[in-house]
Amino acid sequence: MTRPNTGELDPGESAKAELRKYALGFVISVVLTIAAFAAVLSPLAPMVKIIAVCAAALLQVATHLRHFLHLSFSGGQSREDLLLVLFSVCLLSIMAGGTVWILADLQGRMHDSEATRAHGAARGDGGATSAP
Amino acid sequence: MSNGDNGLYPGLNLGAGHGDAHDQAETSVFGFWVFLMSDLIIFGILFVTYAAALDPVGLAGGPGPQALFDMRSIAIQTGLLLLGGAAYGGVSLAVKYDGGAGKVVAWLAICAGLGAGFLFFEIRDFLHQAQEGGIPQASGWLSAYWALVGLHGLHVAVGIAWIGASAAQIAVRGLDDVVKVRLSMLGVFWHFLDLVWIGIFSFVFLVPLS
Amino acid sequence: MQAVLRSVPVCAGIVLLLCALLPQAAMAAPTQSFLQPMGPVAEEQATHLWRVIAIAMVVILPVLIGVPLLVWRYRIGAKGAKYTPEWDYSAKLEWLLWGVPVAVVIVLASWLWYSTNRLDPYEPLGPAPLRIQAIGLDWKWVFLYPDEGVATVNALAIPVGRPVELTLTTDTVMQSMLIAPLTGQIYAMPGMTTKLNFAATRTGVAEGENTQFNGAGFGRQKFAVTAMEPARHAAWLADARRAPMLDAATYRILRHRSVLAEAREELGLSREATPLYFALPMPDLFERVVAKYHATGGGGSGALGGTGLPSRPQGGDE
Amino acid sequence: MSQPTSPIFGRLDWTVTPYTDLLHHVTSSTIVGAGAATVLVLGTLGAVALVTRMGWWGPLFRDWLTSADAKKIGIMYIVLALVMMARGIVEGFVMRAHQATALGTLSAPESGLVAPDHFAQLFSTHGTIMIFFVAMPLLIGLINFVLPQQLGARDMAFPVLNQVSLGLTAAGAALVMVSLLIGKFGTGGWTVYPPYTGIAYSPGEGVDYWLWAITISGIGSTLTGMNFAVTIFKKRAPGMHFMRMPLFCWTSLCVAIMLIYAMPALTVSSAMLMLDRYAGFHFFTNGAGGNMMNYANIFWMFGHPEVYILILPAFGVFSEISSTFSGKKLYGYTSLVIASMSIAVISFTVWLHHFFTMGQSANVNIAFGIATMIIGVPTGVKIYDWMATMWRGQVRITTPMVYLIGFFMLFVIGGLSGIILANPSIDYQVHNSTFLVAHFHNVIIPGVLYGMLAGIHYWFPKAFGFRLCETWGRRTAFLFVGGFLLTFMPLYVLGLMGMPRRSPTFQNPDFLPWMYVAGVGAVLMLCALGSLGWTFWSSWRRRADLAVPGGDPWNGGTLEWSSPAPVPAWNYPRIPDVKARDDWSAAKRGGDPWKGPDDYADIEMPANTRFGLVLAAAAFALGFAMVWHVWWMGVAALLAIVAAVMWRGMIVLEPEIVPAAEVERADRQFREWVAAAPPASRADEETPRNRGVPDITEFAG
Ligand code: HEA
Ligand code: HEA
Ligand code: CUA
Ligand SMILES: [Cu+2]
Repeated sequence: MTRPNTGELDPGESAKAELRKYALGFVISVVLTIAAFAAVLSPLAPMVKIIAVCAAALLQVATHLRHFLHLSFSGGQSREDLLLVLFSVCLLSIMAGGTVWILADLQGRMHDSEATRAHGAARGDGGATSAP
Repeated sequence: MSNGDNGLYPGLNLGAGHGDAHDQAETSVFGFWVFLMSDLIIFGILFVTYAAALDPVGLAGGPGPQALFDMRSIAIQTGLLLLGGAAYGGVSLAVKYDGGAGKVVAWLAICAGLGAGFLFFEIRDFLHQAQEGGIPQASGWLSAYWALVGLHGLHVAVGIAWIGASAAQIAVRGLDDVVKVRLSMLGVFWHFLDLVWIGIFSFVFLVPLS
Repeated sequence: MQAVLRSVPVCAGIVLLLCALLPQAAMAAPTQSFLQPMGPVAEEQATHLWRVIAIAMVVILPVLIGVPLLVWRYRIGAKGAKYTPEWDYSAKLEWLLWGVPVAVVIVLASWLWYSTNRLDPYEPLGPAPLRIQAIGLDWKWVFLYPDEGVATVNALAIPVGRPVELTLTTDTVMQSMLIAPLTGQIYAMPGMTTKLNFAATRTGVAEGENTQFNGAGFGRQKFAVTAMEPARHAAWLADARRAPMLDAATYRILRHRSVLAEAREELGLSREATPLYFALPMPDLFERVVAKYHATGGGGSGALGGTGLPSRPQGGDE
Repeated sequence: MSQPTSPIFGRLDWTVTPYTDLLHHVTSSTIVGAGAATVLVLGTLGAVALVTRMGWWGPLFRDWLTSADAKKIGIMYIVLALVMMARGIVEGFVMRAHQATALGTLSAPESGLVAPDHFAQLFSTHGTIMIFFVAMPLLIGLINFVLPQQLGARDMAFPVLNQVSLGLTAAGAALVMVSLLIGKFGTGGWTVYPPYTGIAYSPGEGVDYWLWAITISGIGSTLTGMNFAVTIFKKRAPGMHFMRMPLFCWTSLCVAIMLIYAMPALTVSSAMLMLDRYAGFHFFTNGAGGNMMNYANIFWMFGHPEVYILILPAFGVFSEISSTFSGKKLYGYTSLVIASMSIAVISFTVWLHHFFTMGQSANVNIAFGIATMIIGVPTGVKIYDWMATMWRGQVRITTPMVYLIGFFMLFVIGGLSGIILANPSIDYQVHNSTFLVAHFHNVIIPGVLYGMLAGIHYWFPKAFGFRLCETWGRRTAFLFVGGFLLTFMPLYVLGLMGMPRRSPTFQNPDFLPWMYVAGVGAVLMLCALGSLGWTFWSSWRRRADLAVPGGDPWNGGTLEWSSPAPVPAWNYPRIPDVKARDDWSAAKRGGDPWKGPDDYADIEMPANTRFGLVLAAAAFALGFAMVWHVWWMGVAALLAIVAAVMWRGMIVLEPEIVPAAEVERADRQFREWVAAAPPASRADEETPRNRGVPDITEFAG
């Protein structure tokens, strides 16, 4: 296994390299954040906006993991940590995905009588405007 | 693995001849990662609870995202937290390469300041929302919103307290191996908060506003 | 030690015997069990139970039979038994150990798929089902026949041969309604509706119950479901229509936490467990109960009583 | 809710004890309640008096309560489990006695031994105690004791954290116990489904007791999981590759993973319910956007992995004993590893089977139903692998083996009923019935409890230096098997007859015979418990005969059998260099296994600390204060916790050094003793000739 960040390189050189890594990560994050906000403010279709926001978020998470938390497959501890994170994300997606599926399905099957439908409709656009 | 293979942690420069310290560092920092993964599950469940409540039934006639969320403030908070996260890079590099305690503490102070700024805007938003009727008691959706965003805010507050404690430790012990290991755990924690916030600003705020 | 060894097969025998006998015993019971079905749904459920047990025996019996044999054959000191302490792997055996359970699970899963789809309680069993609505209250059930203008407490009558579509909600905590000889159970929750579709193929009385614990009176939240010839059913409805009205005031009394006998007492009737019959002047009673929990402001208390929410702290919505 | 709250005492006053109820009406129910409280008070007083009289406070404090030694922590966990178990079993018995007398009619008020509300408290506390404060501490205790030894490590990765975990578990247990005397416990079962447990339908302290006890001990368990995982990842002895770890370590790893990822769900669902109850949030309320279905969803995301947390350590034990007591290598090591890991991972994909009847579409039920059935495959593989291990072995029917055989014969029936329940269409009928109750007792008692009891018999000599009496051990095991059959088989019948679980009364006279059988079974279970106690007691009295200082009474194969019994605090004089799977058995086959190390070095051991004790006390105070709305005390306790954690974060604990000379003296002495001791063959295993030095010409399993 190779050792990441062992400090075996010339300290000055490596410090600069690492600084560059942080800086790059920061720039990417800023760009992605601005992209997400801009998408929401833009006149795109809601579905497109949502996809853009999600994509930007995923990319940014990856950027943070790589540039700030120094996770990588390169070996040693970083690799172990990355595997841990990936495993966690796996389980979390089972739990979260399952929950969304289950609750959406239930919601659909339990609120489709006339009574609940009428009420949902009467209250209109997702409750955005509430005051009667 | 403990048999001599020390994949080092970023931000650590314990020098050669510190075999035991490296082992201990590995164990502690890995343990802390494990802890954060557990925390991640908590946040994940709160996220889906929030998502499930984001419909007319969950809103229950209370105020909704359009009425409560302020894009500008969210953008400011995001900027502050992002800067704060990047600033921790300063701490890590200073610990690793020059070992100057003063520099480390200065970077820590910057992180704490940015975190505090974030909290200021977050709390201001909370107060404002409460005035608009957006209290957690108003609907299932608002309960989920306050719990999720509030828990993240609480984490940031803990992070700031931890930064203070670290600075105190540096003052007392100097930058020895123990403190370095603890600083690297703090770093993981601080960056982790950024990760959660990415989720929050994207899914809690931006998606409903789309 | 010998005695110990000898008792092993005896125990095994007992277990096997119990397995064979227990379900028989359950069959002997009256009307409360799905093992004596009164309609197609419960019938299929009972069949599926036996089917699953039969298929699973392929993998269960080897254990129940094999273990006593192993213990006997390879007990320490047994004569003529082989001893291969180093043996710890056999590729052929691995295939068998994994393969057989996988095959069994594939068969079981296919049946599961089939029977689950077939028995989806939301699927109507035929055209023009009889519409009935059930409102779970604390420790009793109110049944509404919205199209017939009839309501009952703890009594359900259905005509043999005609499919029934039961829509459920509660006006209190979560409950679960089971009418074992006719159909399986489903949860009922305030502000929401769930469905049970079933039919009776023979006349008889089935016991229905709540299976989700909801307080002290839980054990007495039972009701009788009578499957009767269509003509008798029509007469039953006509009778019930002549009963007193289920108005809002009566409904509010029914909502108290009480079992049927206590509710009757409160209504000025004898304290016994005889069902109540009403004419139903409000055909939308069910919808109104469901809607209570969706009313803006939540904890409102309309004509039908409150929603059980703590009173709202000020600064709420509006 | 307008219960008066005093600023000093919160909602506490003199009317909250069961004695007040007894004074109000004297019924069998209030007598049982007051009797239980009295037993608690007298038991506590008796224990305090005993410890004082024997002058044990000092040693108790120094050697146990402040110790960070994983072995001692493990033993304390098991003792805690035993204390809680006594209550859980008695409650099980009272419930059986009640139901045997609970035939009633629809019009007459409920009759029977206890009142309906009291019955509800019984099943709620029984379930909660048995799952969280008996089964969990048992298995966590056993892992604590065994895991570091099997890995060739000195201790856990985080010894102080380990102490904290124990403290938090004990604090939660204490809260449940206190509810016997002060106030009442909740009536929502161990699953505590809202809205029934919401503030509107369950005002008062009962549900809050559950919430705080579970949250506090749950955090303890999460931390334990992290500790186990990091220990396994980072503390293995050199050469102990993953694929050389004993199976018990593998199942411990599975448990760790499940604790880490499943416990947070419980924490979240409990915290949300707390917010609903204390702060008027609407996560699970009726109306106002609350969604009670989400509680069931989150709870079972924890709850299902939880039941495999319970069973997997038992599977680990069975892997060890099937090989040791057959004098044979474990069959199918790789298969067993794969099977354990798949059970752990798949267990996160099946939680919906606990609410098939919530109303979702058929395709959702199908997906989760099939995922559930798939778990049968790895479970079956494990069972067949143990059978293959016994095949062509030399099987000794020792106590652990009786438990293993009981497990084989009974667990498969419980597993079969699980497979039955996994079919949504059948579950529609038997969900919430006593069929379900029979299912889970059928997997928990023959699975978890037999496994833990087998493990306790197996490793007892390692902890205390003497074996347990085999004759009484086997008698106990048989009583547990018979008692189980009589108690729970009738519940399958009752369930198929349509009897709901948690029924305080029933009207069908056909149920009655089955109730009587189950009642007799519960009496047998009590006898089994007595017999278990007698086993411990009589073995202790014969401890000189049963002593096995050589440390290897069963001719075992894994590392821990190489050390003396009782095992020294440092486990091994030098961290072993592992060369094979079942290293100790390989060493014995190589001849001269008891050769000492060439040189000795100082050993660093975790130092004693009061940190765990302080946190436990503060956590208990916090829970108690919040249950009774004594806000000042809650704030004070919270501050104490924060201060303690900060203090711990600031300081550095220096380890205790055991000098090389001391280690060398103790180790030399042991090795000389072993060299002089006559080896005992397997035929002598149960006789006093077994001094823990096996005949190494026989194959070590
Ligand atoms: C670990 C779990 C566990 C165990 C061991 C038991 C053991 C017993 N239980 Fe169970 N029970 C539950 C978990 C358990 N239970 C749960 C979760 C519920 C559901 C609660 C709810 O509804 O919410 C329940 C509910 C429940 C009910 C209510 C049923 C209903 O809802 O109608 C009843 C009724 O009789 C009952 C009876 C018993 C009896 C008589 C025993 C006895 O047989 C006990 C006898 C067992 C022993 C004697 C074993 C003891 C030995 C050890 C523990 C090891 C020894 C330790 C050392 C040596 C250190 N249980
Ligand atoms: C130790 C605890 C434990 C264990 C191991 C299990 C094991 C299993 N359980 Fe159980 N279960 C509980 C504890 C446990 N359960 C508890 C406590 C509850 C109720 C909680 C409550 O509501 O209070 C519950 C409830 C429960 C339900 C919910 C029922 C309902 O609420 O309506 C279901 C449904 O699918 C289920 C299924 C299973 C299955 C399929 C297994 C499988 O893992 C079983 C696998 C084993 C075998 C199948 C036998 C051995 C295998 C072979 C011999 C060969 C291979 C076999 C095949 C290929 C079929 N369980
Ligand atoms: Cu149940 Cu919506
Ligand atoms: Cu389960």
